Amino acid sequence: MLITCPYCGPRDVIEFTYQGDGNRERPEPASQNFEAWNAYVYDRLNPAGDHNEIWQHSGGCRSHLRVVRNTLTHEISSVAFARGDHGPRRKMEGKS
Amino acid sequence: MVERLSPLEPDFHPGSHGNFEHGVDVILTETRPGSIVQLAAWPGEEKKLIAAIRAVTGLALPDGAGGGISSGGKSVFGFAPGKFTVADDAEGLAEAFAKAVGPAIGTVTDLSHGRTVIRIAGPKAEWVLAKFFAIDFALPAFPVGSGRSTAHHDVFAQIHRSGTDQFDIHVFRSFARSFWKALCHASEEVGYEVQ
Amino acid sequence: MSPRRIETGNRIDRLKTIRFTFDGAAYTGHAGDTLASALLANGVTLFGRSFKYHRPRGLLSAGVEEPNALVTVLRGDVREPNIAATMVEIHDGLVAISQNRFPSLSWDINAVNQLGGKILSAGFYYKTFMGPVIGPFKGTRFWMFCEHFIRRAAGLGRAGSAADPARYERMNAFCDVLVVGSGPAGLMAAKAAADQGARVILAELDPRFGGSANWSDETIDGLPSADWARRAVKQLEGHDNVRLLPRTTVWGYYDNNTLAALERVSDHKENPGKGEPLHRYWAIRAGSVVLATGAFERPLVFPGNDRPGVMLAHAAERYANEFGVLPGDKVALFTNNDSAYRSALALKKAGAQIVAIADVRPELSGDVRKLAEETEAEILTGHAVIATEGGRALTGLKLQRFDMANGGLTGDARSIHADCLLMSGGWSPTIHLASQAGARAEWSPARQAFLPPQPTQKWIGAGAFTGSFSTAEAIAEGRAAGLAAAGGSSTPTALPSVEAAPGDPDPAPVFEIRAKGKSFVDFQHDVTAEDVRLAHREGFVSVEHLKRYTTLGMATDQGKSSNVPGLSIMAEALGKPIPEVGTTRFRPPFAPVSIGSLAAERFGDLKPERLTPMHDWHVDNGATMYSAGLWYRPMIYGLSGETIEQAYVREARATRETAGIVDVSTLGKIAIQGPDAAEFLDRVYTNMFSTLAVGKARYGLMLREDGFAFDDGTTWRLGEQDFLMTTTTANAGKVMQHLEYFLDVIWPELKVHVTSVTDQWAGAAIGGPKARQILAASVTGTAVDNVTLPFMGIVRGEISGVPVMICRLSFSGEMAFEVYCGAGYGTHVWETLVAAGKPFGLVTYGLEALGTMRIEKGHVTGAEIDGRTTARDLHLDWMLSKKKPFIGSAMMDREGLVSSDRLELVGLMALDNRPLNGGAHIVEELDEANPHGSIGHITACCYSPALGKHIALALVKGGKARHGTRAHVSDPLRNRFGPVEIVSNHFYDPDGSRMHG
Amino acid sequence: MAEYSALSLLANALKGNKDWKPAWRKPDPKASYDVIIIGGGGHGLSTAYYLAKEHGITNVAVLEKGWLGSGNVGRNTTAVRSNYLLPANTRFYEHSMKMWEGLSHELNYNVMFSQRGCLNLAHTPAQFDDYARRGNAMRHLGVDAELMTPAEIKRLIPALDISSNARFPVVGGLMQRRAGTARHDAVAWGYARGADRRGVDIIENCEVTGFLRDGDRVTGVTTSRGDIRAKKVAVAVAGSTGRVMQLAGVDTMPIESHVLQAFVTESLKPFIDTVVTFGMGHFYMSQSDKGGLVYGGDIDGYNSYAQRGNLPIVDEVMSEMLALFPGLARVRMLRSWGGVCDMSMDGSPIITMGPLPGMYLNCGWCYGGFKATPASGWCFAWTIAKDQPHDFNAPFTLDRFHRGLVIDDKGQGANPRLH
Repeated sequence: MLITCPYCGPRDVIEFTYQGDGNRERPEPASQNFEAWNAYVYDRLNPAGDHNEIWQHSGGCRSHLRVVRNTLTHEISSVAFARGDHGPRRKMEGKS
Repeated sequence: MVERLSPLEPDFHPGSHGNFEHGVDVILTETRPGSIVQLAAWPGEEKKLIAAIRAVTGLALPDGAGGGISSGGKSVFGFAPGKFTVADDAEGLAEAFAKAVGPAIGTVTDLSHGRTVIRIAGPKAEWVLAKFFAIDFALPAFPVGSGRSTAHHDVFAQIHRSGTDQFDIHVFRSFARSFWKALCHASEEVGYEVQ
Repeated sequence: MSPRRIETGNRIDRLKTIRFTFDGAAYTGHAGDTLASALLANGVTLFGRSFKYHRPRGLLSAGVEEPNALVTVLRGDVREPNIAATMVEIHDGLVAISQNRFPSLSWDINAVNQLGGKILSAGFYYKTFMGPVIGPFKGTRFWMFCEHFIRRAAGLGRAGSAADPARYERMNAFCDVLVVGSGPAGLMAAKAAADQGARVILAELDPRFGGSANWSDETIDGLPSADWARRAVKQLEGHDNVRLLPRTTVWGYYDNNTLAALERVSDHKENPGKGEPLHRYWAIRAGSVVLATGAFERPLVFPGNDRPGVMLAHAAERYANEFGVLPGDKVALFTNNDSAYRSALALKKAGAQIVAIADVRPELSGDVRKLAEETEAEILTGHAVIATEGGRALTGLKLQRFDMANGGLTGDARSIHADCLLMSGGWSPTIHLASQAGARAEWSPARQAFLPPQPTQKWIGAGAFTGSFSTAEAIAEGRAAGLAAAGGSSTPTALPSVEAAPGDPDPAPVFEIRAKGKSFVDFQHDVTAEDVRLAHREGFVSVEHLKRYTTLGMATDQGKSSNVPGLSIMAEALGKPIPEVGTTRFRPPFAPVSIGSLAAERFGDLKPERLTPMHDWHVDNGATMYSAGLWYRPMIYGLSGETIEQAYVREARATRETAGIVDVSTLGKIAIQGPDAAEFLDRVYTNMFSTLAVGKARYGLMLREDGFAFDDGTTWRLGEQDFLMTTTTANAGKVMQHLEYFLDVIWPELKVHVTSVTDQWAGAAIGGPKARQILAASVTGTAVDNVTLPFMGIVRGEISGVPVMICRLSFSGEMAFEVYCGAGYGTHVWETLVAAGKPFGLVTYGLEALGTMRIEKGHVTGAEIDGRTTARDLHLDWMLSKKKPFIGSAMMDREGLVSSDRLELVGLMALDNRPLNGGAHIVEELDEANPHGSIGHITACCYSPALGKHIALALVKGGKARHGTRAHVSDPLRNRFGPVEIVSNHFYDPDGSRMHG
Repeated sequence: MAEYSALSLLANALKGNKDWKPAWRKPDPKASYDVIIIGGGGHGLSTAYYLAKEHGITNVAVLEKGWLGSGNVGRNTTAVRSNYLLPANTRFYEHSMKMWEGLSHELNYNVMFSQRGCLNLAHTPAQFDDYARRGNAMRHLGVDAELMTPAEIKRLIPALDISSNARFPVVGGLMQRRAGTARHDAVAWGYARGADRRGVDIIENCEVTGFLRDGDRVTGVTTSRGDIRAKKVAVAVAGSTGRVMQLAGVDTMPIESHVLQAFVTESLKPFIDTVVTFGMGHFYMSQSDKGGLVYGGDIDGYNSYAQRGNLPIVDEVMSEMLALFPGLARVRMLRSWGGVCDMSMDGSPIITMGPLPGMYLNCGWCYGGFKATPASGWCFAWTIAKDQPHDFNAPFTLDRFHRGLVIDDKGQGANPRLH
């Protein structure tokens, strides 16, 4: 599998570290909404199809990337720097 | 001043090795620059950092990811967004940049001791490096002067193409001897000379 | 001349004679021979024994699909088992032996298995060997008793344990077009793509490019096809944008057009060149791929179809035309299609007598009948072979009238003498790679074959691979595919003309002749047509169940020849068409791949070694090195005659009495720089760092997001916006990624850069009552007294001309300093300190003494911060700031993390004055016979020279509440039981007066 | 005479093997059942078997999307062991181990459970202590474990490189003698046959496409073969848990699906007689009765339902294999395949009621599913039948993550890639 790093170009998956479900939004640091925290830490979207996920190009420029990849075909439809991106996230629900 | 010890020392054997009867196809050396500095700009400040690089080294960085240039014992190349590695045969680069790169532009990190630079040159340099790194070394894909960040398993490397058939590989000092031995081993097939 | 060697054979160099042995007997062959062709030329018919029944087997094929003729190649002690003789190129000194036979290939005792044929039917082992439910053979014992013998009877070749001295290598390659297969289609594709200027790789599994052109004896562009192929290869060699890879099997098609190939670089050489690998593993990233992999001929299923001498028709043609070997003098042909007639004619031309041609079809086309007549054979249409005769070689066969419509056999059986029977059941395109990178294969009722699926990756097919079996089609499709793959458009020049034997590509839909006797579907695994029908009766009807229940297609040839015949028999039993039974999806590898090639350069060198700047000094000065992750660190500096314990006790004692120095360069070091560095550290660490003064260090603790302890270390504030974080050696990489993740993904607004500077600094920790004096004697440019350098203070100075940074902090519990300098000066500074310490009695100490002193102090390391413990468990709750949130703060108070029965850190003292063991458990009541009731375990232990006792750190339920109570170590694994006292983890100098000075 | 035995084999052989009956029926689905089990893999089938056998609940359907056993029960490396660190896991897997020891007789089907032992190699003294901790934890729960010296290990596995100049020399090992391997497909077939004979309907090629609901309550499923109602719907689809739970409107779970590759070499004469694992990476290997070395390593490390792996793990696994067995360089990898694993957030499974009323959930097996097959089905059947967990599976709840009651044998936290 190749991931096209926006900085380094297409690179083998061996250079990357997977950081999981990219839809999760971390609660504010001081948030006391424990359900939201729990959802953030433990609950993952795990779709069969396009998946919005975070990868780090750890064996290259070390940037974190937001990748949309199909979990059935491994086809990658988009890659962007995760930094400063306000792409699709899932607000962690929960009563405070 | 005390001389710096090379991490390759006990395994650095000048001379021809491997299958060299019909000539050596690569030459391996350690370039031992006096300074290696990492520069990193804050988002939006990259242009100012590039200007500072020009001011300090006289090197004009070309545009684009991984762009780089070398001249007169100095070299610079981008290895990550807003980040550059600068090397100089002379010492004191970190101090010079500390003055030129203010906190509003970015940061300066001295890696003069932390990285070891191994040079591989010769007609089979691409062939030997392709044994280690899953990147395209062909000239159109990796032009002279440019840099690449990559890794061979646990060994992280920044590779600077300093000539058509010449590459400078920056590796972590602690891994340098192991990588050097592997590079020598892989070069045996084509015949190599250590200089 | 060998008995079966003939004048033809364009691959053979008769001027070069090669000597080799098989099963100890000496043979000769010629350059260009495979082991199969050379032995066949020498009159050898028996090559191997089958897996289950140990039936004698000869050559079925001439290529990679060979199921029968498997051998072991020996190079000294190194064994290479299960290699198809058809793929071994002979060289002088080659030593090959047969396998899966005892005592010899011709007299194999296990051939007795053939007598149990009906009992040893498919899946019989699931129904028996279970043994009694009571008595000495109850449970799994009886099965394991039987298994012992079954395992010894099963298996093919024997692997060795001698390390392979050969070299294996990996090569990363990039190209615009990868062409797999170099028959006429592949050659045309490579040429067309190269002419467009594309970077092309052409991979061919055989030593010679050309594929079927090498043996088809057709005419292309007015040249004999083999010559045409030579010419095409020469043209390709002239392109510098083409890489030709002979002996290269493309075996895997992975995501994003990454293909894996195995090049057998020097298998065929007696002595590889210096530095030359045996195998080279190519990882190829291709823009697009042309699959021109051809097709495999299929056997027919009839009784005795496995007799040595029964061979695929095209294989015999190859042996004659390519290798100059006649597989028999009196040859018969049994076919369901036209292609085999050309093979019969080739053998006729090579000098064989074609005694009979049996075709299941009632009629032949005029063209084919003409071909048949040229062979001068008796032509028996509407006939089938119903038996073969002979032992270790074919002597004859039996024929009967056959009705294709209902499979019925009528009339009297007829015997024919023959020493070679060619069979052809049609052709299956080699769609394996396409199946790895495509949807489900599509069944063609006309071709009676699975055709390539719709691609899911960027590939284009050409030639027989697509079901276009004629050379003319292959040439046209090959060129079109090469052009398309290179992104070019069609060129108007004429295609090379082809003169070939006529024939209809569609076979008759007949795969099995049902007559009395064992009819083999999977030759190697001895799966018979009857086994397939048994699977049907027992309900194992889906293709995967069929495969798994009968082991059909699971042998080393992976069903290359047996897949379609097996499916057709199941389809008939089910009364369904073949595509409704399904096809198995092919998985990598296409053909077996040496494990050495996959490990490649890491064979014998799994991981790089990470060395500290002072590594050579340690080794030169008697250190025993310890492998810690990738690092090497001194364990002890033993004196002659010392045990490990004596050495570390001496080192630790001397450190506490005078001074000791230890290499701490392996600690992770991360530069944290930028205007928000302090804020960032406040969020990362549980305690406060923004309040830390410049020139001071602080001990910090990090949690994971889930609230468990993660890592600890000191962080030094070198400037307002400049921190140096240290991490544990083991977690350096993880902590770095943790920081980068938060900066990049969670808090991109923070202006902070993190850089690994572990390798920039050499570090030495010098501690003990005399440490300050030694330092004072070495350092210039700064004082090191208590005022200039208080506890957790940092100063800069020089040691013998080298700039150093000194932080006064202590892991040993003594007055101690960490001295950092540029790594290139590490040995110099170390030697200076060691020399300066000599008059004071300074010792160098290793990890063992370091560990001993930290246990005495009750400090935690990775043994306690094991990913399951909390700050509170480790009595580090004092570090949990209440003034600010930090990573993990929201999660650290959850029910499970604060429950009272958690394991907590304590100290243990052995009350029986005997050594304790790491990993021993703690119990309240000792029960040596039936250990139970664990309340915790020992994480680290040592003999404490400071206390004169065997002590340990432990994680124990209840923790502090048990201080002062007695318990027992219970270590049944090492039979160590005994009383201990549970105490505080701070054994030694608990108020820290020694380090504070 | 038992239906399957040496005698029956002989008797049938004399009759030309014409009288063997299908191992299980191929019924059409009924309109409703007491219990529907989604997933015709090892766990689903064993659940059905124990529902019928232990709890007398026989009006049960097992729905399988493809062919029976097409998931991980037929894709694993067949190791069976109970050498866990944490008590909840050890107790559960030891229960499973005891069931394995009688399974062939229980099912009258030879699952070829071979107690050839499982040896974890240690390469540093610290790692040896870690294994000692684990082994002692096992011993204190009545599970067999012993430490071995390098010399003993060399006697057991002569082909292993234990030389001190190996990059990671072997300093010892933890052995569980009762561990071993079993014939994976036979487990599925044996349970299927056993359940079928107790009246369970095993329905292949029946894909669940949705859940029938009455408010929150799950009342049945829609399938490619029509709607089927049930009092209780049990989900046992490890590897596809994300997909199936999404059909029930449960979008997030403490699970990621990852591909785990497995490999087999060509058949060899006996080479190793035990299961062995490498301590300085992730590698495990045993030898099948047919002679192939069966081995594997890490998951590929990213979400996937593709049942196809990628090259980096292939290379990694082979490198580690040769670090232990340098004599295998010229032996050849014959076949590789991928299975999709439910990687949970603490590396331990989930066997529980819920999360919706009328639903029961069995998932999160990570690498450990095959060896759990008997106990998983046994505990799940108990939970379904009695609407409360057995002691053995009481810790394996879905809410343990939020409550902080994680069972984290590897100590990696909520990082499924690393369990």
